[in-house]
Amino acid sequence: PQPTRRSFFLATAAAAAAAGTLPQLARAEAPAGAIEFPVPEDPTKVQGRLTNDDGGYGTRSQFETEARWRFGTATKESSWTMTPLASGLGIITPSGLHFERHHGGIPTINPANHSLIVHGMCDKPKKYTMADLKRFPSVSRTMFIECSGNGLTEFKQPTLKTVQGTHGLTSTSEWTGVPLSTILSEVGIKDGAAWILAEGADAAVMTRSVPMDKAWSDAIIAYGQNGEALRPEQGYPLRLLLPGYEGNTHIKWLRRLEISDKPFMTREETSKYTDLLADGKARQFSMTMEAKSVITFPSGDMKLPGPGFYEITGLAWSGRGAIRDVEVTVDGGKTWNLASLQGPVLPICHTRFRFPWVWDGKPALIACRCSDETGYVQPTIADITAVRGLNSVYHLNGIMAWAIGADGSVTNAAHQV
Amino acid sequence: PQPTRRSFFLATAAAAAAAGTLPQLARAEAPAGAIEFPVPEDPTKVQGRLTNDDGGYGTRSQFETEARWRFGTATKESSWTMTPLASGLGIITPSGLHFERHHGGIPTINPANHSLIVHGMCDKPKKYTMADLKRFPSVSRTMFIECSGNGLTEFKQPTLKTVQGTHGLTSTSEWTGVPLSTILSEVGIKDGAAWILAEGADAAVMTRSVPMDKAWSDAIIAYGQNGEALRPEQGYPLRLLLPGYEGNTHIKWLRRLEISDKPFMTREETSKYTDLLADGKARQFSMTMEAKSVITFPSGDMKLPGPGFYEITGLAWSGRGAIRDVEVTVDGGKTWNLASLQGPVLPICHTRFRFPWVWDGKPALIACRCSDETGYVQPTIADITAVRGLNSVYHLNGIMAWAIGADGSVTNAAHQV
Amino acid sequence: ALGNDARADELGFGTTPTKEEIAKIDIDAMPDGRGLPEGSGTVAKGKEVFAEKCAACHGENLEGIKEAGGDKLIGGRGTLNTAKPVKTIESYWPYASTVFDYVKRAMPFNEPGSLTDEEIYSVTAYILNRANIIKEDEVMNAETLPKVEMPNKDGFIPDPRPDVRHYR
Amino acid sequence: ALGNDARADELGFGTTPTKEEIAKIDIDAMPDGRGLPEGSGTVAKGKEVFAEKCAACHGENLEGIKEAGGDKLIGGRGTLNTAKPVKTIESYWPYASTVFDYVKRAMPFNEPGSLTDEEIYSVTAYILNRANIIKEDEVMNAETLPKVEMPNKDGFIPDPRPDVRHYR
Ligand code: HEC
Ligand code: HEC
Ligand SMILES: [Ca+2]
Ligand SMILES: [Ca+2]
Ligand SMILES: [Ca+2]
Ligand SMILES: [Ca+2]
Ligand SMILES: [Ca+2]
Ligand SMILES: [Ca+2]
Ligand SMILES: [Co+2]
Ligand SMILES: [Co+2]
Repeated sequence: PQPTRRSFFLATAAAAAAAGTLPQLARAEAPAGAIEFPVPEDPTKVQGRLTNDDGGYGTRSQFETEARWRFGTATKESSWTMTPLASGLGIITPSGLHFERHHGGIPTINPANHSLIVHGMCDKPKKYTMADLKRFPSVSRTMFIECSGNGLTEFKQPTLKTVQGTHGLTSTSEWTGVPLSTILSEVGIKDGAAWILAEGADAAVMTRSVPMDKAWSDAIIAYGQNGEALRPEQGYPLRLLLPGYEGNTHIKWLRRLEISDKPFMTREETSKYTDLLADGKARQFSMTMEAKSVITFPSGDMKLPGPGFYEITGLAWSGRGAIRDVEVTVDGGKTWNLASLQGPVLPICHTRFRFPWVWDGKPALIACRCSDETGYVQPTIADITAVRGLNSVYHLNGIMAWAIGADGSVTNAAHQV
Repeated sequence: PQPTRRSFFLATAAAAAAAGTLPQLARAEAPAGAIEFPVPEDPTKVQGRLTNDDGGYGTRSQFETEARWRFGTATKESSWTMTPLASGLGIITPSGLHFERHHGGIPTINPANHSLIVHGMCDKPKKYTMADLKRFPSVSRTMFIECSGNGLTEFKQPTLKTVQGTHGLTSTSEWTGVPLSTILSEVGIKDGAAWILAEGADAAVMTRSVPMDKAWSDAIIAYGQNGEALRPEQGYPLRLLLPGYEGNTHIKWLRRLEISDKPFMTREETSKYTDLLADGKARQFSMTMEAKSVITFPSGDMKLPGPGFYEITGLAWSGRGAIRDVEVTVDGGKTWNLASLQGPVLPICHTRFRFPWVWDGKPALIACRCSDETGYVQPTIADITAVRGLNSVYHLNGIMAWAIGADGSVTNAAHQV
Repeated sequence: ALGNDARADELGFGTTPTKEEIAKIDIDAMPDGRGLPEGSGTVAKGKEVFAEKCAACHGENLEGIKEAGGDKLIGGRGTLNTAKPVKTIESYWPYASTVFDYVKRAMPFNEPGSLTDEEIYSVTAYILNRANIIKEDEVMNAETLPKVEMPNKDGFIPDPRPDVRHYR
Repeated sequence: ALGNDARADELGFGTTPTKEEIAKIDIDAMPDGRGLPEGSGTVAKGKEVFAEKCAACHGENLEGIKEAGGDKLIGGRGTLNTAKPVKTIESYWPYASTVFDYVKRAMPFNEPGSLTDEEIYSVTAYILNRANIIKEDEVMNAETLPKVEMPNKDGFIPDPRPDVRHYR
């Protein structure tokens, strides 16, 4: 029951035509996030678009087409989309391209009617309006969020073609909000409190239990993303951030925090988001996203135009802190070379690496691996499945490889390094 | 001759109605950058919007209304808009809210037809397509751009009401592109070369002369902004970045670089962007944006709801490097207190500062001043006009003050600290 | 306390929610029964509820319907340590409270939050009975539900990561 | 050179533009006359061009029309060191080449880049004549234009900032 992008555009064109203002349509439709404008033959000979006729909030160019990609789940309410990492630049993910995982669609919430209730094992339960929350001291942090299901298709064999499919469930934004510790101090935590239930106001009323020490250490109740309010897909107007924890725990559309002595054992932390081992036991509360990296250029489904110089680039990140180094191999893992890291290298944040390479035109196998400030080195997928078996769905942070054919074509070579 | 935001939305609603998919319109029109969706009474009782029905590129919430504000110039082709700093969070400016200064409107350029020609005093003149440029090693940098006209209304007396009007010609993005030094190496600069003309492909064919040492040191030919392509308003598909230099020199829609021994003395560096002094002489090539800071909350036209705790926050930046400290006064300059700086503190970048304050409900005069890594301390406006007189238009980096009335109202108190 | 040292104090923003305000959204149910509401439900009543409100997506035999996204809810015992583990309420879920909790918050998918507590107790009883976990005549309520022993209750272990220990 | 030390070498991307490709966009004119094209223009012809293509926005007497955004182009001599400086081509611009350069790239505002070089030389001559900088019979071309001495040619100084020297 919403206008689709397509009806959205077609209507615009129709209305413009009706008003006698139809732009010369070069193509049938502008990509999502763009508006189609006429393209002059020589832009120096005619005045451009009028300043602020976009209403004071701009859109991307009609010639830019990258979009999130939806994994083909049965329903569109419980589904996920992946960030087009291959076209990414730097470390910030454009807010419109941040990956999504919804269990009950994207609720439309009027912030004037939204509140956060904090209750349970505390001295003074509180109800906070958005205005209340914005009165508290705030903090900003540029940080990745990664879904622990990122890469789930690649456990057993190479499956998806592009880096968007294999790694696109991670994105980085500059988030702003209130440290959760401030709120915990305000309500006065009772002795014995050990877990907090975080609950969303979506149709799934999404819930996760959060360990108290994490809540005190660096959790943020966020209302800002990349300099403006959270995007609706990211929990507008309020989201819990747990730096370095799996994405599912960063409860969106946050409406309630209940303080307790025990975890709540919600469906998302029992039926889902647990890691089944070969022996039939499952790991629970495996929260941290371990160090991981991936080459985004060249990557799957691209085609190198020919031998010569290429700058290999990609992203590395760790839920345990800052990336210490990234190594790149161009010979299938025989030799590894240090890549350069784009500064500032921030803890628990996408880190852009770059590595100069001259391709000789012969088939090549390229890969990267990172280490983080704890000294942990990104393992191979084989290393991981040797310990965990093949039945896990989450937390695959193994080395990803891409094969480059003699014709320049790039294909998924997971498990080959 | 383009669809306006208004026609854009109305058409959408009309088409949706025609298709029988009209959302319950709570209001006549969503703000620019948003799409109006129906608001359920209880978002936990109905499924939300379908995943990726936005076409894979999201929009901001319909409840967020801040927009760039256009200064009322005679034409909309040569005009400027200012970033709504008061609603900003963290340091990143949302790309849709980046300030603008156009002299010939916003050209719509197909990147497939765009190229950069580098010629003049070099061994090998070159023509680069966008694809060519993307082959070179790249670099990203989070950096502010400020128009040297920022604050021009405030030289003589407090004039505009809001911080958007007094300071909104500055924005920060993570930019990505090719170091200009790489291109200079490629073309082989001849002895005696000292200046480069940078030229845009807009209707103003905008030009500025750039000193050669700046070109070699840290200039970037940028194609990326906040993780995606440049926005059209910011020079899509190509822009010259000169970190710390006045915004006008960061030539947008860049099509040509001509290497020369002398500056070209274009209209923008003679008639405009020169600083007229009291004695009738004018400073030329006054490129660097000196250290500056402003409190964005509380700021002009706001109203504090009553006495109590407030977190004073704002931005500081310097074209000469990193911000070293920011001081805040809440007693009209009698005492100054160190604010805390949000890390990482990056050179030539907006730096968010925060300062806790308990307002006693009495009239107060608040202000901030910063210093940068060179030791330079932001001066008062009086300090500046004492040296330069009152006829300058550009480069006003003096201390900005806000007066808070007993009723909580906040007004422009420039010149009072 | 005025003055800039006030940060050490309580800031006190926000209001005190009423008991009703909390109760309205305090819908979770914990393994030990905390949070479970009054009322009760039977397998028989649950059978009706399931047929009417759940079977369309989860299948008449709780076998799941792929195209609807409705998971398989029973079966799979003994498969967890095989190459084709089947994870269901019967085979995998460690606590019965989670069934109540999740159905209350999220099901039926097309009308979340629409069931009465009695319906939820009942459909929970029905699923647990079809999973051969409770008998047909067992009544589910705030006292009985926490006592239900799930087949995989000891199936979960804490996270031992880093489990691949390559360090430099 | 293959191998990862190739970065020290030239990468060589891009192509060599033809002379025509460069000439087509190499439209700038420098103070010393470099870049000025062939052809010439007269004050008389410039008067016609101005009336037809410029006056609507800049005024019949070059006085500027605020509502059109068209700047005042002449007058203001002797005002630069007063409280009300009037900055025009006549009073402020240091080089005559800039008039040619700017008109060529950006004027007329509603049809930028539409004038012939002869028209640009002419309208430049006309403005300079109305500014009492050149005589009515002077012809403007690549040789004469750079020799025009502008009243404010010595009016510019380098940037001495930091000019307010508060240092810590
Ligand atoms: C319109 C379709 C639909 C209907 C009707 C429906 N469900 Fe579901 N059910 C789903 C979908 C889809 C999911 C998965 C949601 C997700 O993972 O985000 C689900 C998940 C579940 C789960 C979790 C399964 C697991 O392994 O984690 C349970 C339990 C469940 N449903 C019970 C019920 C009950 C009980 C009813 C009726 C009262 C019901 N469902 C009605 C579609 C439906
Ligand atoms: C449709 C309106 C319009 C017409 C016609 C027009 N101009 Fe302009 N002119 C402008 C505007 C607007 C500006 C200011 C542009 C800016 O600052 O971005 C301007 C600026 C100028 C300037 C720079 C003034 C300064 O002080 O920097 C010159 C010189 C100029 N015009 C000359 C001309 C000439 C010569 C013509 C005719 C060949 C012409 N203009 C036709 C509107 C016009
Ligand atoms: Ca793109
Ligand atoms: Ca997990
Ligand atoms: Ca807002
Ligand atoms: Ca200047
Ligand atoms: Ca509870
Ligand atoms: Ca030239
Ligand atoms: Co190993
Ligand atoms: Co002083």
